[in-house]
Amino acid sequence: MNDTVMPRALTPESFESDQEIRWCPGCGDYAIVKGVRKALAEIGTQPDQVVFVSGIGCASRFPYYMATYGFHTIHGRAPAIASGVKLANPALDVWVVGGDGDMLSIGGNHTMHAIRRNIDLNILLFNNEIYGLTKGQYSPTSRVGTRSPSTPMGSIDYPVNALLYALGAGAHFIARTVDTLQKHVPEVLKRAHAHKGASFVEIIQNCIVYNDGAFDHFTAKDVASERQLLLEHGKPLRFGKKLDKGLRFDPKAMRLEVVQVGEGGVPESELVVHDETNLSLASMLAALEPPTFPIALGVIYCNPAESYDHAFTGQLEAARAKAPKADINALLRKGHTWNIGTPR
Amino acid sequence: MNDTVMPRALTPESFESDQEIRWCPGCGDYAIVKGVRKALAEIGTQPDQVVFVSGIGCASRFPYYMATYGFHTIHGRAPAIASGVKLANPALDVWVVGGDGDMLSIGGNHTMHAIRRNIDLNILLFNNEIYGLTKGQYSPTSRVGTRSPSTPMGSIDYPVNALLYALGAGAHFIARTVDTLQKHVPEVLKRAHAHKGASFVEIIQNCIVYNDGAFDHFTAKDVASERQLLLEHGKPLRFGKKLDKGLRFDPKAMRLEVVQVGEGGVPESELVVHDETNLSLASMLAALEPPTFPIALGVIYCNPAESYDHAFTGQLEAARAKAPKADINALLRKGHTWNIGTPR
Amino acid sequence: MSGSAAHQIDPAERPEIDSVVVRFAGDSGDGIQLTGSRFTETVAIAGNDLETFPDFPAEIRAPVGTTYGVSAFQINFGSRTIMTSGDAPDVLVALNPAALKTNVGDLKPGGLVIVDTGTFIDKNFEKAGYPANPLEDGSLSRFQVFPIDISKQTLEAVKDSGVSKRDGLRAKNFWTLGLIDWMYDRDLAPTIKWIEAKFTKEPEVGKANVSALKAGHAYGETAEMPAGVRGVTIRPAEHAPGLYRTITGADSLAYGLIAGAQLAGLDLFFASYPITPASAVLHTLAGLKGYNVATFQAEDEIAAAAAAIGASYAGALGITSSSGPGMALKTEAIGLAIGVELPLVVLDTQRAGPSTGMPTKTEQSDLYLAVYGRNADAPVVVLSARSPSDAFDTAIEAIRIATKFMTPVILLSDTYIASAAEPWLIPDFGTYRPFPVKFRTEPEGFHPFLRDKDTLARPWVKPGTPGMAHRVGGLEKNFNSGHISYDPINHQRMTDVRKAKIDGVAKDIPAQAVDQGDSKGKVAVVGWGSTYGPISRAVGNLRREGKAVSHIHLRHLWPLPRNLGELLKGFDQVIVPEMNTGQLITMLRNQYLVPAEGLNKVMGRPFTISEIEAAIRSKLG
Amino acid sequence: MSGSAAHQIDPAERPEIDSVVVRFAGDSGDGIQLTGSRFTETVAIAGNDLETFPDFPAEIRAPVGTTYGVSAFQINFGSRTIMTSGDAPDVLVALNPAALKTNVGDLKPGGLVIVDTGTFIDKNFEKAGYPANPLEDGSLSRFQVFPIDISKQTLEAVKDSGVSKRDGLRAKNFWTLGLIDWMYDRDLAPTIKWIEAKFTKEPEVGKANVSALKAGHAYGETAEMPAGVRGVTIRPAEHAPGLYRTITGADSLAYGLIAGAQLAGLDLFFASYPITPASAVLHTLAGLKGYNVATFQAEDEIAAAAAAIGASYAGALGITSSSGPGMALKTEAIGLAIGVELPLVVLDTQRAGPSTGMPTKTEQSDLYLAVYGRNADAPVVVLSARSPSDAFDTAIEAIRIATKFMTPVILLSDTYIASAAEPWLIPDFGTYRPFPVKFRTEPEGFHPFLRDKDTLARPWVKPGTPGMAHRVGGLEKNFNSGHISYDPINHQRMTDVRKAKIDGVAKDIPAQAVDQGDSKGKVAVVGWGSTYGPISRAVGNLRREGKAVSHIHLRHLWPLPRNLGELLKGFDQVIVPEMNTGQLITMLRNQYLVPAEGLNKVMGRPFTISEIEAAIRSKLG
Ligand SMILES: Cc1ncc(C[n+]2csc(CCOP(=O)(O)OP(=O)(O)O)c2C)c(N)n1
Ligand SMILES: Cc1ncc(C[n+]2csc(CCOP(=O)(O)OP(=O)(O)O)c2C)c(N)n1
Ligand code: SF4
Ligand code: SF4
Ligand SMILES: [Mg+2]
Ligand SMILES: [Mg+2]
Repeated sequence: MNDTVMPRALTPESFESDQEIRWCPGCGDYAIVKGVRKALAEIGTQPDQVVFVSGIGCASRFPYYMATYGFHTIHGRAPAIASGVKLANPALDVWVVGGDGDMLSIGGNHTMHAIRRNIDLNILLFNNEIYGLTKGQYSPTSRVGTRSPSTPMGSIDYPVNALLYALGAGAHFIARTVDTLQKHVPEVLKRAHAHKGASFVEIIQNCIVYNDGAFDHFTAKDVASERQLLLEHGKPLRFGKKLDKGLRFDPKAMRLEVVQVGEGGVPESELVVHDETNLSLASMLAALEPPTFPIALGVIYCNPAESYDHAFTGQLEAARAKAPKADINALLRKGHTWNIGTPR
Repeated sequence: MNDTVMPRALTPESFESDQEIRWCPGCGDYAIVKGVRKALAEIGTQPDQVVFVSGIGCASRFPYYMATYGFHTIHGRAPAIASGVKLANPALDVWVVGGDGDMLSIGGNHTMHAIRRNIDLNILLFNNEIYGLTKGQYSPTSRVGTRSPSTPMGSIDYPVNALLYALGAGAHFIARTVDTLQKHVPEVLKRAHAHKGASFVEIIQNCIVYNDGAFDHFTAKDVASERQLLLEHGKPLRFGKKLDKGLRFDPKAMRLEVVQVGEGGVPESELVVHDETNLSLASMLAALEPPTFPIALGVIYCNPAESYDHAFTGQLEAARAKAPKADINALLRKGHTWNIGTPR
Repeated sequence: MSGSAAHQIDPAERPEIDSVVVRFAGDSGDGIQLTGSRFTETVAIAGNDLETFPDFPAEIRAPVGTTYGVSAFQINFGSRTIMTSGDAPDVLVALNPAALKTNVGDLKPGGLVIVDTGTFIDKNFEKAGYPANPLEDGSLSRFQVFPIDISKQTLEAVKDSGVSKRDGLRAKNFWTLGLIDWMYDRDLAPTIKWIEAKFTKEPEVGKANVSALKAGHAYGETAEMPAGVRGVTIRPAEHAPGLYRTITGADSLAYGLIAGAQLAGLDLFFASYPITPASAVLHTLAGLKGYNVATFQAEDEIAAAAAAIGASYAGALGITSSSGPGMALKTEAIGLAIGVELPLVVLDTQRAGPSTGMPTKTEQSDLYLAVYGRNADAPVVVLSARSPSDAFDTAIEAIRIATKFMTPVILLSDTYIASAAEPWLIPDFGTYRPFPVKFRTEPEGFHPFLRDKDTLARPWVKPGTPGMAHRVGGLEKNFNSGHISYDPINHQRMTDVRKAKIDGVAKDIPAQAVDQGDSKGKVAVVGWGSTYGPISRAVGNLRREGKAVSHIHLRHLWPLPRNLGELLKGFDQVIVPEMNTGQLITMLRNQYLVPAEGLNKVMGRPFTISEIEAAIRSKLG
Repeated sequence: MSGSAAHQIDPAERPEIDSVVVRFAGDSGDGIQLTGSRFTETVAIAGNDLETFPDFPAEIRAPVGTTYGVSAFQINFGSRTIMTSGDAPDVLVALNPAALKTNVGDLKPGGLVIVDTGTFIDKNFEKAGYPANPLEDGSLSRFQVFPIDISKQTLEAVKDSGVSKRDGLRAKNFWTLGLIDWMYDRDLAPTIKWIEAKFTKEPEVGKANVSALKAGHAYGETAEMPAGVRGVTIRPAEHAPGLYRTITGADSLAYGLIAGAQLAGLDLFFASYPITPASAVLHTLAGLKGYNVATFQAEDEIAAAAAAIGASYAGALGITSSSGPGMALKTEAIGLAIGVELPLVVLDTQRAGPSTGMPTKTEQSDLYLAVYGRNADAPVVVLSARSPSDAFDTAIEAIRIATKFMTPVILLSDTYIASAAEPWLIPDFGTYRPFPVKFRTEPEGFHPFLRDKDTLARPWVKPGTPGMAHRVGGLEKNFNSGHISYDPINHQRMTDVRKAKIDGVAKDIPAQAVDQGDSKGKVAVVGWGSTYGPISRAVGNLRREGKAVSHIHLRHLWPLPRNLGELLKGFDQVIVPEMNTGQLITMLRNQYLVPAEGLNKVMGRPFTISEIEAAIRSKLG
């Protein structure tokens, strides 16, 4: 589809555009853009082969800051537009970026269907639990009781858990990371990219202006290791500064529980071992919430299946193989025709 | 909000409107309308206090056939319109009806948010896995490979599981039943009605014209009892003509498995006992698919929490209590004012 | 429309008539549409000109025997040029009482009604809402009634073919077709061939259908016909020589889009969400993936428009298609395509509204939405097709303009055009001039919003092209660099250039021609879209009487052709017939300050020729 | 606008001037909007007439010192009636180089620039894109420049209040305010009172702010001012006596909606999705739940419109509110409200487009969308507010019409009106005539679509009312029973009656008055919406010169006032200034065939008085 390009050695800077960044000083988005550039450099696709599609919101300004192709579209529709981009030009490496309002409020349906179809898009949700760009109204991920310009008495709707929503939509890949985890972000993104099909990544992002500190209870330095469960496939679910805590499954209650591991606690063998391909486990991990539980970070679910774009291209190729000339004259003359004066 | 009404003894006929039904002869919708009327008669709310809101589709013709208030709206928006109805007039008993296209394709987002907010609506999804009214295109619940006018080579997108989607959206009540189960339908609907908050019910419905027999593999008389798991809270998960099969949880694989129960099999005590309030179990049950597993019918999850409309009304009342007169003159004079000539 | 003579002539031989309008009507389960399309083919092969119009019930499959379950198919055919599917039928075939009830009102006075008396029983009278047997209460006295027990005749005919009684009875549409074939002296062979091909897997059913067909025909030849019922001859029309087929508007649009994409050298990406009556184009294209067509059934109309825009961004030709309510939903996305200046074709098969309205009925009331219906100053190009065959060329024109000017183009069709069929002299695609798109690949001096001097189009770059990576978006853009700009002067400049670009399309389209009549005169009748047929025939009739009437029919609705204002000033009166409450008319009035007058019909069905004729006549005084 | 004299007079005493335009500009973190609103209050209390306009940066909080992070606030105040926030500032306060750079171009020649030299350092020049110090390179020679190290002066002033240096520096907006207060002889007391109330919890900060304020004032009184910089006097304006407040358009709309709902006897249900600049109304109403207001932040604009329609169906007054892209999305839902004939108010705070456009900038380009932007024939009522205070009455009028005629009403506001503030003679609500809604409760003879003979409105029934259960929907309805109908004649009748109902609103609204001037003459300037201020002053200026110019300003945009056509015919020329490429003008041309001419500005900012004055002058020849 595209011309071949001279391979060049890629660095994060290779992905830096000439546009000045216009986020608020201290916004978590700065860290994310860094992480994405790093991931892309390590993935090694030339910037010319990459497209970033976004909706509207602070997060959605993202494409301007990448030296790739970029399309800043309309609020909530990025997954649908990106679907068109990928299906029309499957060789491209297509990334979708949006905020919690963009992808879960107005755009929730397109997010669901892109995931359900399993189109090979890397979907990055920057979740700051607030509407940044429109100055601080509560969002569908805001916690109950959030006071905002539109909810001065506190919000009353239950927040949606982005990852559970994605699983409910039939996701084959979900992961979670945090803006400030500068090593973790690129690792998770590389996994998302490697997954063929829709990869849905929630990136916890601090909005310093309208929701500062919303995630401090699990991101603050002093609590982070006690409240973050870093997942690794095939490894037991351990966390804590000294890795002295773990998650065990209580089959009676059908629930995960936090246990002390090692000395004075249970042996590691009693812990649940992370299995990225297990849907039930994925649901339970995605649902964990601090402070009772640690928050699950990393690849929670990865269970590949044929991607939509692959099947789509397959059908097109099969059909084209049958009509290799795409002959319009033949098309128009298919079915019953007659010659005036000489019926056949 | 409403005048009091003379109580009258209700029968299913009390809910029959004067409109002639215009579904195809043999359509599963006929059985559903009967079941709904029966349920309403047993619930005992006067028809004048009930509103049916629907979108567009065969299923959405439903309100015309009920002697209640009814609003046949636009495609996909019924949950949003019904939210307005309920919040503006919380005394009403509000039901939402739509097809799989209406509520999961174009309307997926509104379905999600009505569920997430937990507005006290009884949402009935008639799932025939096809677009009936527009003559047979595949829908988001159609199975992979569905040949339809828009997918002559077979559909390639993975279907969404309506109940898993609802759970992902944060549902507090999900249930499933089948058009032809004339006793089961009203029982499930009564439970849905009793639940304060959004109740989401999937009703499997046969479209005799465009998708006839789509559910035969678990609804046909000869296989039904082997392929249907009728749930009861607190009861072990047994099924089969002789109730000789059951579901056990394999904690190693973290999955449910089908086992033989009783003679030659495992004791009943090894089976999972249905707990409507357990989210992990609900996810697993909602996901079960024949023929490997039986389909789960009945109330899968019921875990009440304050409803949105309740909290909404609460805030309004609290605010009104503070400004009991709603005095416009006072409102306009709030804040800084000055008299011309006599600055105060 | 002189066909009312069909059954009023000397029974000795097959007299000749010019044209005739036949309507088949029956229960949705009676196979009426099939009968209609089979008869159409027979008529077409015999060389008549024709136009057909199927009228589906709104319900998928209403209870048997009810009025709202009635399906009908009308054909107007003849030896002269046929412009419409006919004002009023000369012949009505009613396969049950409900079909009679809902259709007989349209029949010409003195027209022929053929009824299947086998269905004229109490139960069906009740369902149809007849208090008594209408064949016996004198209510049909204005018509010529021909009662036949078609059900019984059919069962008799098929009794040896080994099918069940139920399946046998289903062949009654073919029995009816056989009778009508006899009346108009049509060859049975093509139908027999078709039946045999269709029922290879159920040969008994095929056999039963053939037997019924032959029996109907034989019945005409042998049975005693009531006075006035008899065979007639309709000679072939004077068609230009060449190869013909019948075509519906939906297929014509689909083929035109494919052809246009090929002329542009692009892959076609068609994204749509099902909606009546637009879905037909999706269905046709979905079956033609071999022609570099990708089809995508989106989750809703917004996503369909969005995916098409994404595809255009990616270097394919994005097309999206819908009807009324779905068009309304695409409004915001079309604004994005205008803002980022990408080609996009938006197909609107108009239906009767407002809101859900009458989804299966025709109207041309989305013109305002197409021309004016977006937030802010957001001009686009709007075209309309006038007939099924015209849709082919209009689709090509839409793609030409969209790609040349980097703009969305809205193409208006309607229920009538989409489902009507007419014979079509198949064009030689080799005679169409290609207009290949040149993607920009040269990084030197590239700015995404630097424009072509003539067309004011910006360059189109396919993502993946080395050295050309850039960003576009819906925020206002700097005139040159395309970077986000809030500069006041720049916004004025960009607003002006977006307008100038679309206005400039007028230089690239043909000057408006007069379809019939002089370019000056007493009355100009200005139409657009599917009113073409009835206006054309009405004006033709009046001109034959020597009236100074001209017919101007617009394909380009925005921008309007550059000479249109001058042209209209040459007439004393301008009449604008529209199937809406007056939309084009306000555009003509505001653009040219001409005191145009409207002729409006909003009944979900096309104008009749006589309605238009009468209106013009009254203006002529 | 004679205020340019403010700094060019004999320094001996405070000379008097008519009016002055002051613009405060600085970094978004500098508290400019706060300074502006404090100064506004001081000015208002002193009895001047005024109009203000805040100009926020598009970015939430851009990096300090950048041009796109500049926030500005302009106030025009005086002893005469103030119609706009001022064509060009007489005085510019620039708290950093970026603020100077982006604002100095608007300043009047000879205008005064006060700069905080404490920020005029290399780092900031670079950020602002200045190659060198603009205070030294002669580039400001056209202006009167007054450099003060405000930063240093402020730090000096607050040093005893016990705040950190950082917090102390933040008080520099109050220092500046103190200086300006001195210039215009304003009382510091109200500001001190406000500061003390605001900072009860941080008394040191409050103290620092007060100290800075006083220091700024003292600086004016004691320091040696450069030639031409001095205090002036602006007498109170001749206001009608009564109680005043300042009001922004957003608040005025919110209050008007509450008032209108109360006059209708309804609860108000306001459903919206956040969008700039519409959100302000949502925010105000969300804080007023005590006034029988429910607010609902929906998941998107479609859901917001849908929920409002549901609320109206349920017997409340449904209102939905948005701007450009969101309005586009509501298109289909508004069609439903038209189809089922329910009251609904749709508030559109217009912003600059197309697509996302320039969200924080003003424009009046959604008129087409409001009047024409729906599928099929779907007429609605369209109103517009001309100024912040006018929005109150317009909102009430919208509710009156919506409930009386059972129809959606679209109310157009814009960014300018929403955020501008002006003094408002607070009306006595007791003088407003209630228009209570009568819900139908009588089952006898009830049909949901049987209409009132006069208004053609259908009855409104609150679900829950005994004996009245019925069904409504978006499919076409029988004229009487409201049951689904596909009957052709019925569709015509329903289409006609929907149109007649909206056309009939014209009988219920006042005849169009001439705002200024005679009802016949050479030139009529016809405006709508926020162009009111500049048109009014421009026409006033010309009339004082004796020119035969009149100003006609429309509140009712659809249907148009019944006498408007006649009125316009009384003028030789009609000029239509609009902040779009020409929308109302095409409506006037098509309705009345008047050769109206447009005056169009699409820069995201209001017309200046002089632009309009010049345009009219050129027409007068
Ligand atoms: C159709 C439409 N509706 C609303 C808006 C206004 N809007 C812009 S961004 C936004 C939400 C921003 O929140 P989020 O998506 O969470 O992104 P963030 O700014 O927090 O990164 C909204 C409501 C819009 N631009 N378009
Ligand atoms: C905005 C809009 N888009 C599309 C349609 C056309 N449409 C009507 S019903 C329907 C889907 C019907 O399927 P489903 O919701 O599953 O209901 P069913 O008919 O199967 O009961 C569609 C696409 C419409 N009426 N409005
Ligand atoms: S408002 Fe919040 S999310 Fe937006 S740029 Fe500022 S800090 Fe970041
Ligand atoms: S098309 Fe299918 S779903 Fe619709 S009425 Fe007929 S049988 Fe029922
Ligand atoms: Mg956010
Ligand atoms: Mg369905």
